[in-house]
Amino acid sequence: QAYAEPKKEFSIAWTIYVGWMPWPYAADTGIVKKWADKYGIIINVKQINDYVESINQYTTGGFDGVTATNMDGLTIPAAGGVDTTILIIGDFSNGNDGIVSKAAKTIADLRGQSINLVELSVSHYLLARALDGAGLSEKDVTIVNTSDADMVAAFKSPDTSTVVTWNPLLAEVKAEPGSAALFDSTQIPGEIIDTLMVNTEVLKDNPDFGKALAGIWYETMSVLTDPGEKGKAARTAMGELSGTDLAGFDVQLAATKLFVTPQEAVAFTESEDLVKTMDLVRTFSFDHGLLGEGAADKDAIGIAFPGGRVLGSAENVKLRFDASYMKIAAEGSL
Amino acid sequence: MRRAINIVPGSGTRILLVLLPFLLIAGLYVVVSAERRAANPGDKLLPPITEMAESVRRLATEPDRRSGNLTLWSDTAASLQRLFIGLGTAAAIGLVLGLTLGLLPIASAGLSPLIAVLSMIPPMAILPILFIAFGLGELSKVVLVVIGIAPFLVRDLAMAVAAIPREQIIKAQTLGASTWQLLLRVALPQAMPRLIEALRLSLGPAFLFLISAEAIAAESGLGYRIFLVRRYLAMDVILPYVAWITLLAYIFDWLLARVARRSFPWAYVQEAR
Amino acid sequence: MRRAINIVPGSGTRILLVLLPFLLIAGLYVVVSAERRAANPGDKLLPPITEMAESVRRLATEPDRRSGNLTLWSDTAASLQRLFIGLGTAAAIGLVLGLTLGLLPIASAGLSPLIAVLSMIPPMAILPILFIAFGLGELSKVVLVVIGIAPFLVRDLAMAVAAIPREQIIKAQTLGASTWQLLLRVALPQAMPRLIEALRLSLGPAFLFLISAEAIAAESGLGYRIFLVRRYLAMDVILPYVAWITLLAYIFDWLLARVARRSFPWAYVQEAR
Amino acid sequence: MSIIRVHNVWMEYGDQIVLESISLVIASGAFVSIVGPSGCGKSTFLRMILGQERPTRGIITLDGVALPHEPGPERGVVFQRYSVFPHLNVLQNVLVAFEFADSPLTAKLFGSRKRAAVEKAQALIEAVGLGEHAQKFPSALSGGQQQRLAIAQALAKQPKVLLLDEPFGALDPGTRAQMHALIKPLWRERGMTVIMVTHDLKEAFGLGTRLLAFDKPRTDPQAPERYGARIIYDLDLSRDGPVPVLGFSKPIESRATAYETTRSTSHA
Amino acid sequence: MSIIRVHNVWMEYGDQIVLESISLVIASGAFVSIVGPSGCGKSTFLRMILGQERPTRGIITLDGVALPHEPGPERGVVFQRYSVFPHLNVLQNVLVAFEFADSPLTAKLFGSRKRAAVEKAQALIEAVGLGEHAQKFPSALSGGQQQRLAIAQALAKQPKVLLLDEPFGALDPGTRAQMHALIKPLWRERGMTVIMVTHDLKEAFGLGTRLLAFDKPRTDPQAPERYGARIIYDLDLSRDGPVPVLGFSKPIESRATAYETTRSTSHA
Ligand SMILES: Nc1ncnc2c1ncn2[C@@H]1O[C@H](COP(=O)(O)OP(=O)(O)OP(=O)(O)O)[C@@H](O)[C@H]1O
Ligand SMILES: Nc1ncnc2c1ncn2[C@@H]1O[C@H](COP(=O)(O)OP(=O)(O)OP(=O)(O)O)[C@@H](O)[C@H]1O
Ligand SMILES: [Mg+2]
Ligand SMILES: [Mg+2]
Repeated sequence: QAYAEPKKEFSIAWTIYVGWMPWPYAADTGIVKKWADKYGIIINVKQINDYVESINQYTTGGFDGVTATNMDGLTIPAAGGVDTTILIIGDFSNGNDGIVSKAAKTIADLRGQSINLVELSVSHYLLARALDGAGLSEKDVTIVNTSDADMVAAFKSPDTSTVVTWNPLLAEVKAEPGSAALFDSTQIPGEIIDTLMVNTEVLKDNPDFGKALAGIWYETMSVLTDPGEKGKAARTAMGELSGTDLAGFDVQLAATKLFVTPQEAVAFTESEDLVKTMDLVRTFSFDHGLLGEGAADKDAIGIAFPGGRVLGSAENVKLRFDASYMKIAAEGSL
Repeated sequence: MRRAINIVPGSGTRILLVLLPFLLIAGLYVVVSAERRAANPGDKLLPPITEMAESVRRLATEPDRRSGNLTLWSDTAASLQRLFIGLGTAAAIGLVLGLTLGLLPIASAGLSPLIAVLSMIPPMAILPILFIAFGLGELSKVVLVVIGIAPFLVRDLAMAVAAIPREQIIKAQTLGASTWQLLLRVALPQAMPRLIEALRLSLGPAFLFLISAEAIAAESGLGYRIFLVRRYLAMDVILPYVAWITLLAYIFDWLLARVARRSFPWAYVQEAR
Repeated sequence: MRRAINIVPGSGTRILLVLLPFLLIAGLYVVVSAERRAANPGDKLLPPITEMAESVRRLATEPDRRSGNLTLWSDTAASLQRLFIGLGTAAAIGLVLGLTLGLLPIASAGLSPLIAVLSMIPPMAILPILFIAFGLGELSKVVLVVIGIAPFLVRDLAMAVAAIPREQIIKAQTLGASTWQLLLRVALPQAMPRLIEALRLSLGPAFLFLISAEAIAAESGLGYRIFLVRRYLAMDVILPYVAWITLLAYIFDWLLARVARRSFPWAYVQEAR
Repeated sequence: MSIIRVHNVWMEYGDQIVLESISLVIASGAFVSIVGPSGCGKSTFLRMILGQERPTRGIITLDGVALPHEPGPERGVVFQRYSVFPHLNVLQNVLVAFEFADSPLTAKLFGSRKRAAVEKAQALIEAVGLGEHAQKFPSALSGGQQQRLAIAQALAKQPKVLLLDEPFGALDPGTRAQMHALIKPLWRERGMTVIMVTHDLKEAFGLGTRLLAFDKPRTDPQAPERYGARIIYDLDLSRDGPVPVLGFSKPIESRATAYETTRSTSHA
Repeated sequence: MSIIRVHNVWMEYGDQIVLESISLVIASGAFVSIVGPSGCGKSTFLRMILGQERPTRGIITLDGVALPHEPGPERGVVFQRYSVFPHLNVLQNVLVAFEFADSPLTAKLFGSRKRAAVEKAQALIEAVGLGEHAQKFPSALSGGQQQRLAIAQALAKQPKVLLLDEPFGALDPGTRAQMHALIKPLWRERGMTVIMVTHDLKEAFGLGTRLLAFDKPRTDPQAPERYGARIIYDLDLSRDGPVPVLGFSKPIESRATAYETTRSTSHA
């Protein structure tokens, strides 16, 4: 395919989630503009309320980048034929996703229960992993697809006994009297990964776009994790942006394993564990028909890792973990 | 040269004219879809018609791996059941309240402003309260449909009943009718054709509320499927489902129109000059 | 003992009757809210009225730290701007197409079935396509409002225009009117009061579509705020916002009714016997 | 027996006095024609007798008992329009009158009671000449046929008093003549008291045994609402030759002056 | 000049023959009354002359030129109802006729052209006696006043032919007499050809210079749609005493037999 004219203006979409709040904060405080100016480009950071819609918009070309989890990156853009590069691995969920029940005390108690969750999302994956660990399968429970926006209200309803969800909804649900947390993502560390992914072609044609994004991210990280007033102010702002306050935000942050420095993120990206995780994820995705009807088996879509490793079809690589931009950041040569 | 207003197409031309815009849209779709495919062979937004046909075939004839049902039909059955219960309940509420408000000045004085206010509340915004009150099961979906369309039905029927000529109401009283008899034999039958017309107008909104309800919490249904597969942008499922919903709504509309004309022929005669 | 139908409340009783159901509902709310609080002091679902008042005060008078705006007012301004542009565009489309379809048999033959079919498509189900086609900016929100209500306006106005007595159309032609003049001086003015009535009926759906659009992509607006705080079940914000939306819709409804009666007095006179 | 007594009745709508100081005795079995300019209160007068409206002052009695303030089966009515039920066919329109009486809960009759009622209804329908149209809906009837049906309906309850508000106003002259030929024998046979409002003087004189003319005897151009209408003529038409009155053949608008000169002859 | 020639015109709706083989010459300046039973095709005949409908066979010419198949300003019309624009006041209702002609794009006049048009409109309104009501909307007018307005409107374009379809059918007898007194001099002054459909024989004879009666000369009870109406009488009323015709004074329904006996005297 012919190389396109280098672009000047880019846009990325974000949705409200603790691991992605640095993006709007960076846009508000001028960090985005600072780095964009440095590379002579313009970057628009746009909020979308509906998470799935933001990824759909990215997939159909409405955005050059989007904040999404590893699993959704595989099942929506990659399965939709849009070659996507995971540019920044920001964090993984370390308690931000969980299963909460009013009736069951252990995962084994869930047999025969109906469970409310956003079907085909990371919650679904989390449940599958939890059931797996307890020797149950999805057939043993009834899954009721429930919109994330209504999850908290749904849990208040007397007919709802168990939900699988993420923060901040998770915290709200856990606060309900009589509810118990059965399982959370601390038990599958590193499997639910929050990333910024961009269109591979756009990145190839415009490496400056990637560099600017990496620059923005790690500068914002340093502000966010600042132990003093500066960090507190940043976290307050992010909390308010997501509809809560400093305390609420800090709770969510505590359940998030942030890769504060590029070095940590690079190490995670290059580790063998990531390949294992992605194999679990693609197996789950294939089993649930998420790789599309055209996919004959779970190898249909190739996933590339740093160092040329490919999981699945090497001819059809659509999802790429790329540590190079984070590496440049680690080297301080942005 | 005749005025445009005086040009009446013949029946052949008419059929052509009806088909033309549909064919144009279909043609446009095929072209744009092909273009997008050329740019990205994996494009999901506007799948070619063959692909949609294949998806429909699969959904309509192959049992689902998890439940063993034929997806399209079980979704349709689930949705239609909710829709009909919702429409039926709303129609019953519309009739009872519409007749009461239209007929009794005292009821109208007390309740009309309340219903006017209620009809303005966007139901989607108070979902949490509905969940607590009606749970998250089938009931809440039906309730959302009812809440969505009943205020309109009530107001429309109350207006229709209030528009029954005063002369008839007086006449019935001189024939000895009690309020109840008047309601039963004079107001109710005259409200029926209007109820069907109002239901026809409500079909679109009813489907809308149903789909929204199914998007919020469900295990099956047309809206459920659409929002589920939206997670991986499976437009090859969404578009046929939308077409199917549209077709269903169109068929019900047509059926209701026929039922009304069959059952209430007196309501469809031009007033004699 | 008089028949219930003959009991007409006096004006004092009438005011009482109007207030009664509202007071009952308010009373019920206070009681249930207090009960829930007693059972669970952290209950968020039905906050006491004092708490809601405090939230409203905060949203209406304290500037937001990020934007410096007063949240309630900037949300209202953003939503109303979208609503008005949407209603205006839909009204314009409704007028243009309604007049054309109602007046020209040839246009009606070609487009009426298409519009009937389009009006049955649930807009929420094709949101992804709408967002792709119209972007995620202000445009797409306005477009959802337009798509949601324009088909109804078009059909309603086309029906109203087609119902203009044939005699008037003939008469205008014998006075030398061209099709365009007929449209401008005969059909358009007679369609206007109906347009306003149809807009009144569309206010509820328009708010509904606006809120849905704002829930998916927006950075301010009444629907956005409700969506944003819904994940924390902040009913102390949601309920006042819902009440505010209802009040706004009610005010617009009332204003439109007044405008119609002021501007088109001829349309509101009983036909002389 | 059905003597109607009207004692010093006034009717006001807010500030506007519509009728003032109407007093009158209507004998049992009379056929009273009421004429008067448009808007003078003829229909209002009829509505008061019907019980649809309550006089602001004064009292109306039927056979010595104050009239109930709502319509009832002892007073039948036929309006100019909208007087029959469009959703019932001719037979059902009459049948419903019996059903209201005999079936309080469902207002429907079944079995032998239905057969009896249908028979009575059929007889009435034959009497007004609609025998062959019993299965038609009102929309399939001509204006004249609809009014016949309304009359059959009203007769079903055997009312003591039959009130007619311009019953033939919407009919063409030929049909109108037929209706006159229909109503007169029916009235005679049943011995009802009939009160008929009409704009057609020929009709008023031709059918009535008594003629009442309503009009405002006095008007203040600055405050037209301050004076209501009264009965300005009260003629006994049952005598062989009623005295013809000046001005009646002129168009209605120019009549006021004629009234003015004869005002003192007012009601008895 | 405005001679209308109707050459062997047929009108069929699907299978139903409504009018058959109508041929006729209407002299310039004639006042033609048309009578006939309901549904016989009188309005259809008028609609054909108006250009609203096209005969299925035959041709109609005005001054030798085939009529255009759509209404136009040379043929004015007044219907029984709905003939004026409810959203325009009396003055605007007439003014709009001038505006259509002089302002193709906006159909609105301004400044001196408007003043000139208003003057002409006012004159017409005065002529039909609505001078003091110029600012009222039609809903505030009585039925008779509305029909006057419709006539003023129709006259604005100075049509060669004025078509009236039961123009006074909805009016009470008094108002109807006033309208007769209005229309006759207007017709004489302007020298128009007037064709008026009416159900009122007195009106037909009183106003017309020529009377046409339409009816089906023949009916097959098994297939009533196979025979259309023709002109069964064509009387010249301008002669001093038109021969009175058998049966005309009977009610319309019972007329058929009378027609039957005189069918052979059909149109000239
Ligand atoms: N409900 C009402 N409220 C106020 N005014 C009323 C009401 N009903 C009637 N009127 C007024 O009372 C007067 C008499 O009305 P009514 O209908 O009795 O006249 P009418 O003699 O029957 O006239 P018409 O011959 O036109 O039928 C009119 O001026 C009318 O405006
Ligand atoms: N558009 C139409 N399609 C089919 N039949 C029609 C149409 N217009 C009129 N007819 C039929 O043609 C016949 C003549 O109708 P028309 O209106 O001319 O009668 P008319 O003599 O004016 O009657 P009336 O005195 O009731 O006005 C009627 O039988 C009518 O049913
Ligand atoms: Mg009256
Ligand atoms: Mg006719």
